[in-house]
Parts: sequence; C-alpha cells; structure tokens
Amino acid sequence: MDLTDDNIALSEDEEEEITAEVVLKTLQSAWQNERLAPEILPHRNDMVECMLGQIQHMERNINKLPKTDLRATIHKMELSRIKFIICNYLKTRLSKIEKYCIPILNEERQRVESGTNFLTPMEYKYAQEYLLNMENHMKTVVLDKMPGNMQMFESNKMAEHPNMQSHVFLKANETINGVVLEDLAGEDEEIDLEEGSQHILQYKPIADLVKNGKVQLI
Amino acid sequence: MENSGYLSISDILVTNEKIPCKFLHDLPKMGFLDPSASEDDLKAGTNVEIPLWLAESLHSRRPPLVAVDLPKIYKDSYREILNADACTVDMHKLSQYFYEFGCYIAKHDIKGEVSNTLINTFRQRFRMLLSASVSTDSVGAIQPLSVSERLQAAAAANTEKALSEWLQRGDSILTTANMVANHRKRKRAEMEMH
Amino acid sequence: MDPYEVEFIGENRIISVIPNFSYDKIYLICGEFGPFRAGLPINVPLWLAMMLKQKQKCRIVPPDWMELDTLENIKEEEKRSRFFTKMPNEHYMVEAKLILGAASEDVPNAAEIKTIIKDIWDIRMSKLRTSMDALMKSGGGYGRLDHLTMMEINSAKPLLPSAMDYLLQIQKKAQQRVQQPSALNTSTFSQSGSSQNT
Amino acid sequence: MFAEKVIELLKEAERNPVTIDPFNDDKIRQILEEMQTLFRMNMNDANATTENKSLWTTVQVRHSALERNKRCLLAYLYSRMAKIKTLRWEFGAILPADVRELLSDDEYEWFTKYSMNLASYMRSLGQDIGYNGIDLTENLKPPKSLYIEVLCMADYGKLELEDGDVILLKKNSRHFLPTSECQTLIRQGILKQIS
Repeated sequence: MDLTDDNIALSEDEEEEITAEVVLKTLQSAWQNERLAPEILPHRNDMVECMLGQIQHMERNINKLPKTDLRATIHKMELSRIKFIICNYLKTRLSKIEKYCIPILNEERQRVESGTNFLTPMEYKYAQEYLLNMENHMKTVVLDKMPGNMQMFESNKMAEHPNMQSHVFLKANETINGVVLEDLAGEDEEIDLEEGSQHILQYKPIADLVKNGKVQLI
Repeated sequence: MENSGYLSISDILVTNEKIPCKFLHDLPKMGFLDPSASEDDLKAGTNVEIPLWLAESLHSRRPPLVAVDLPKIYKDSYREILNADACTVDMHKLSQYFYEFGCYIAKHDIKGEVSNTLINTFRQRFRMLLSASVSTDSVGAIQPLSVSERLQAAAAANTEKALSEWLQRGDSILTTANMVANHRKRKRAEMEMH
Repeated sequence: MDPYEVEFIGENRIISVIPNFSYDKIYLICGEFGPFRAGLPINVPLWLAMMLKQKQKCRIVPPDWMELDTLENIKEEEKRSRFFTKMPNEHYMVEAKLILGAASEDVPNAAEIKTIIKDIWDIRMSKLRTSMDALMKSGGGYGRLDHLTMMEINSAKPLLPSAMDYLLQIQKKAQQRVQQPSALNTSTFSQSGSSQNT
Repeated sequence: MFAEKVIELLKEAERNPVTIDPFNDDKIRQILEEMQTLFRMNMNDANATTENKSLWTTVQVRHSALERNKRCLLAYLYSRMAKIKTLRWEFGAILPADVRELLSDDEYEWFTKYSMNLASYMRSLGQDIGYNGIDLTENLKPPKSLYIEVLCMADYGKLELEDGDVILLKKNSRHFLPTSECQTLIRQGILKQIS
C-alpha cells in the first residue's frame, strides 16, 4: 500500500515536481542550519507546509489500518520524527525572532518591500506583536514613572544583535574558492573550501553560502 | 562579554567595577563621591575610585572631567606575573571580570600592553577550561576562574556530562521541565521551613 | 546540540537487517523500503532497524567495519597519525552505540568490539582536546577539521567556538584604541608604571 | 554613590537563574524615587548655571546617573521577561497559584499577552491546509519509541486519549501510554517516565 503522495507540485507556477523525500531532506538541512546559525535564515515555509500536507495525508491512511499493524507503527514513528524536526525548526526561529526582534523587524521591513522576506507573514506578525508588548510592559512598569526626559523607549539602544562573527562548524557541499577571512591585523587571509572538507570559522564570510546551500553547518 | 548589550546584566555588573580617577575640575555638590572628604564640593585634583560607568561618562565629556588611571591589576607588576604563567593566577581574587573589565580599560591604554596581556592570558588559560570540562574533580585542582571562564567551563562540563550519559545509557527519557522542577523544589524547601 | 539530536540525525543512515517476516514494500516519506522477505537481508534506515529489533522482528547485519581486524587497523592508524584519520562513516559512534546496545547478540565478538571502538573514540577525543588547545595558542581564528564526525564536533561545543568568539571580542574591543590613535585627549591618562614589555 | 540600589536588585536577579523571585516592588519604587530626586536637583541647578557655570558639569554627572538607573531597571524587567517566557513554555498557559503570585500584576498581564500571541501563532500553523495549528511546546526531544511507561506523581484525574480510551491518573499508578499524549504531563511533573 502506498501511503504517500509521491510527487508534489510545490507551487502551481513551478513546473518541476519534487518528491517528498527531497522535501524532507531539504527541511532537515534547513532545520540543522537554523539551529546552528547565529542569525535568522530565510524561512522555508514551502517545505514545512508540504511536509504538513504529507503528514496529514499519511495520518488519514494510517487510521484505516488496524491499530497494531506493524506498518502503522512504522509510519507513526516516521511521522513523529518529522514532527520533531518541524516543531524544533519553528521553535528555534521563534526564539531568535524574540531575542533579536528589533533588528529583525527593521531589516524585515525593507525585505518585505523587495519581496525577499525572511519571515513568514505569521512570524512577522508575531514579531511586531512581541515588540509592542515588550514596549508597553516596560512603559507601564517603569518608563512612565521616570522623570520626563527619561521616558523614551529607545529601541536603538535596546536592540540585541546576533553575533555575526561567532564561530561555526561547517562542511562544504561543493568546492568554494576564495573565502576571505578577516584578520584584525589587517592581513586578510583567503581560503578554499574543498568539497566535503570541514572547518571552523567566522559565520559572517560564509553567511551567504549557508543561505544558498553551498555549505552545511554541522 | 559576548553580550555587552544595553540590557545585559553581566555588562552592567562589569561596568560597576571601580576604577581610580583623578578629578580635573571642581564639581559642586559632588563631594559625596569621595568618602574621605567632608565638603559639599568635590575639588579638582581629588583622587577617588568610582564605578567604571561613571568614569567613562565623565571622561567622555569635552573637556574630560577626570583622568583615568589603570587599576593596579592591569599594571606592570601584575602583567609580568600574567605573562609569565597566567595559569597560576587566582582570578577570583584578582578580578571576577578580568577580561571584560580589562577590555574597557585597554581602550585607554595607548601602548596596547593591557590588550596583549588579556589575549595572552586567555590563550594560556584556555587549557584550564579544557581540563575543567573533562572531569569535575579537576575544577577544584585548578586556580579559581573568572566569572566568564567559569561559565565557559560549566558549559563545557555540561556537554561532557551529556555526552558521557549518552554513551552509557540507552534511550533518553523525557523529564520534568527545568523551571517547573526548580520551582517545585523551592516550594518543598519553603514548606519544610514553615 | 544535544547528543540525542546528533543521534537522531545519524539514525537516518541506512543499514542492513534480516527480517523474520514478509511484507510488501513500504512507502515512507524518506523513501521506499522492501519488499521484506523473511531471512533475506534488506536495507532500512537505522531508526527503523532499531524499531524492528525492539519488536524482535529482525536481526541486525553488522556493518562491514564492525569487525575486529578492521577496527584494530583503524585504532593503530589513529594512534600513529598526528591527524584525525577517516572513520568508516560519519556516524560511526551512533551506529556502534545503537547496534551494540540493542543487538549485541547479532554482532560477533561484540564485547571486544565495544572495547576497541571505545578505545578509538578515546584516542580521538584526547587528540581533539590537544588540537583545540593548539588552535587557541596558534591564533584561534580558524581551523580545519576534516574527518571529525558530527558527534565529535558536537563535543567541542560550545567551548571551542565560544572561546574563539571570546578571543576575537577581546582583540576587537581591547585593540580599538591601538588601531585608531584616538581623537581623545590621551594625555589625561596616567601611564604610570608602563612596562618594558612589547 | 549613585545607582547602588539598582545593582542590589540585579544581583538578586542573577542569584537564582533557574527560578523566578517575587517582583521587588519596593526596591523599584525606591529607585524611581531616587531618579525623581536627581531630576529635581538637576532642574534647580540647571536654573542656577548662569551664576555658577561649574554647576553645569554637576548636572551632567547626575544625568549620567539617571541614564544608568534607567538602563538597570530595564535590564531587571527584561531578565524577568525572559524567565516569564520560560514559564509559559514549561507550565503552559495556566500558571500554578504559587508561581503566579511571584509575578506582579503588570507582569501577569504581559504573560497573558505573550501567551496569547504565541497561541495565535501556533494556531495559524498549517491552517492553509486544514490543520488546527501545531503545539510547539510538544515534540521537544527526538522520538525514540511510540509508547512509554510512566509513573503518576499526583492525583490528576481522567485523561482522554486520542483513540477515545479514558484512563484515570492516580498518584503512584503506572501506565503504558503513547509518547505523544503524555509529553506535556511529563514536562509539568505530573507523570514521570520510567526507563
């Protein structure tokens, strides 16, 4: 019995169809990167929704099987593995959105205009609401009770930024030449990342390589 | 130090450390800043230790209101000890915020010697963090660490513990959430006291 | 990451089992497996193998490398080399722990194999600590770590990356003034006791 | 010295990183009063600077102290907000009475708003394809088995399982339950997994 929709069209204007297996792999790597990158990465809501659809479809079919059927247990186990990835992925994003909400919202406003948003519309809404609640709370409890010239909620000062210079481990998915490592003494060093090689280095010079899938954080 | 942001409590505590300053101008009604003086006004030329945040703010005025001196732990004699063998130094006694405080201080040290000492000290003492992570017994055997060193060693020890548990045990079991468990514990303790 | 999360990732590896039941192909999201024929080996993800084993539905076929001579060689090589040698696979420790934990009866010489894998692990972990110290001493800005497995890399977190971050921050903050001789009136700073060190 | 009370407040908050202490209303009020006093002194002295120029520096010093107090108070609130968020993720939307009373009324209101924002985000997940949302406080650990054995730590009452079965959770009773349906109770300390 085939419980999966084998081929899924990701979006209508996209001719190319990809298999559930590929979607799962993509999602898993997005999850891993999100967990290990200091900044918030562009969302992969397409992958999440696609997997949720698969889960739903599969759950309906499992219910048709006898409860103790071995296949039903196997499918359930796989689904709970996928649910773990999805929950952990979304939760990781939420905690970054909360922590860095001020700079994320500032940057996201511009990205929304150019259609290159990193957050899903619901995440964006969540971030705005979160910041608003934080501001109101601080105002009510202390700021409003301070002398007049101290009452401002200074979001520039309050902003916490991800440390883009934090060091991360990565594996190169393909060979990349000429990654420039910044050196404080001013002698920048250039290194090549050969396919399959592993490194520890600053996130900043490889941030784009994470986003376009050329390296995997490990 | 990773988080020296506006809302960081650890940065607030670092900037609360005292630093020797010499006042360059009279400050009316600020006599209380010098505990040894009894006058209302603080006179130019007074030497007094004040918190770093205040010193930074006074020093950034145009013209500066204070001249900042290096705290003694960043001076010659201490630097020599640290540069010789940083691992023998008791950071708990020397300064809880040796590196973080030092970074603020170093900004003012034009020769860059403080900065070199901080870097060398951290590099040398990294092996203490390494060994502190391997076994909890060795934490007692090494010289006391600064706050940030302690946090790093504790995080490394957690990794080590999780890993050895993983190696020894079968499946991970689900457990009570951390804050829930701690609040229960505290509640029990409170009930026993009443 | 938690070691169990690394294990979770490692559980996607494919290994071979011999089922004691027969079934048609099963179409999972991560791929199709089967048909299952009692007594015939078949490839499945590690998590599925563990599940079948738990339900006593299969025997595990030990991976090629889980064998004494091979492991002896790996161990010798690891001892001899200054660098990390390439392990049989990226999740060797996860495979070893799960298979030897749940199905040691399926692995010939399981006890010896357990010991020798643990030896290899210990050699590599102590090498890792030495390299971490060396990396910090030599500069602490960049390191190459080929052939380290994910579980091993995970064991260096957060200490190594956070120490490197820390060092960079000290360098950046503490050298601020040095790099850009200041517009400030530095003469207001007493340089009493300036040292001979350079 | 300026801004000393507020440091005591922050040290107090740092002492217990894994639990939350009662909101220190009293000390907050004292610090706000200190700020008002500094501000009043500054107003007076600012008016007198025409006669005495050096008073201007005194005003600036007090201004720094005001800024410092402000920063510290906000940091105190912020560190508590982080803990209150954890309460939401670990206890759920309803706090036990003894934990609830550690929060000030304003903080409880913030907790409620945080909780509602989170709930509406979680409800929205998968809505386009017919889901009723996803509870992100579940599935916290990589799954190992579909069923686990648990020991009940408190008299909880009835629990209805997805398949319609109803079980009675009594203190010290043991059960074999689907992992997905008892994770939350384990997190809340009502059930304990027996390995």
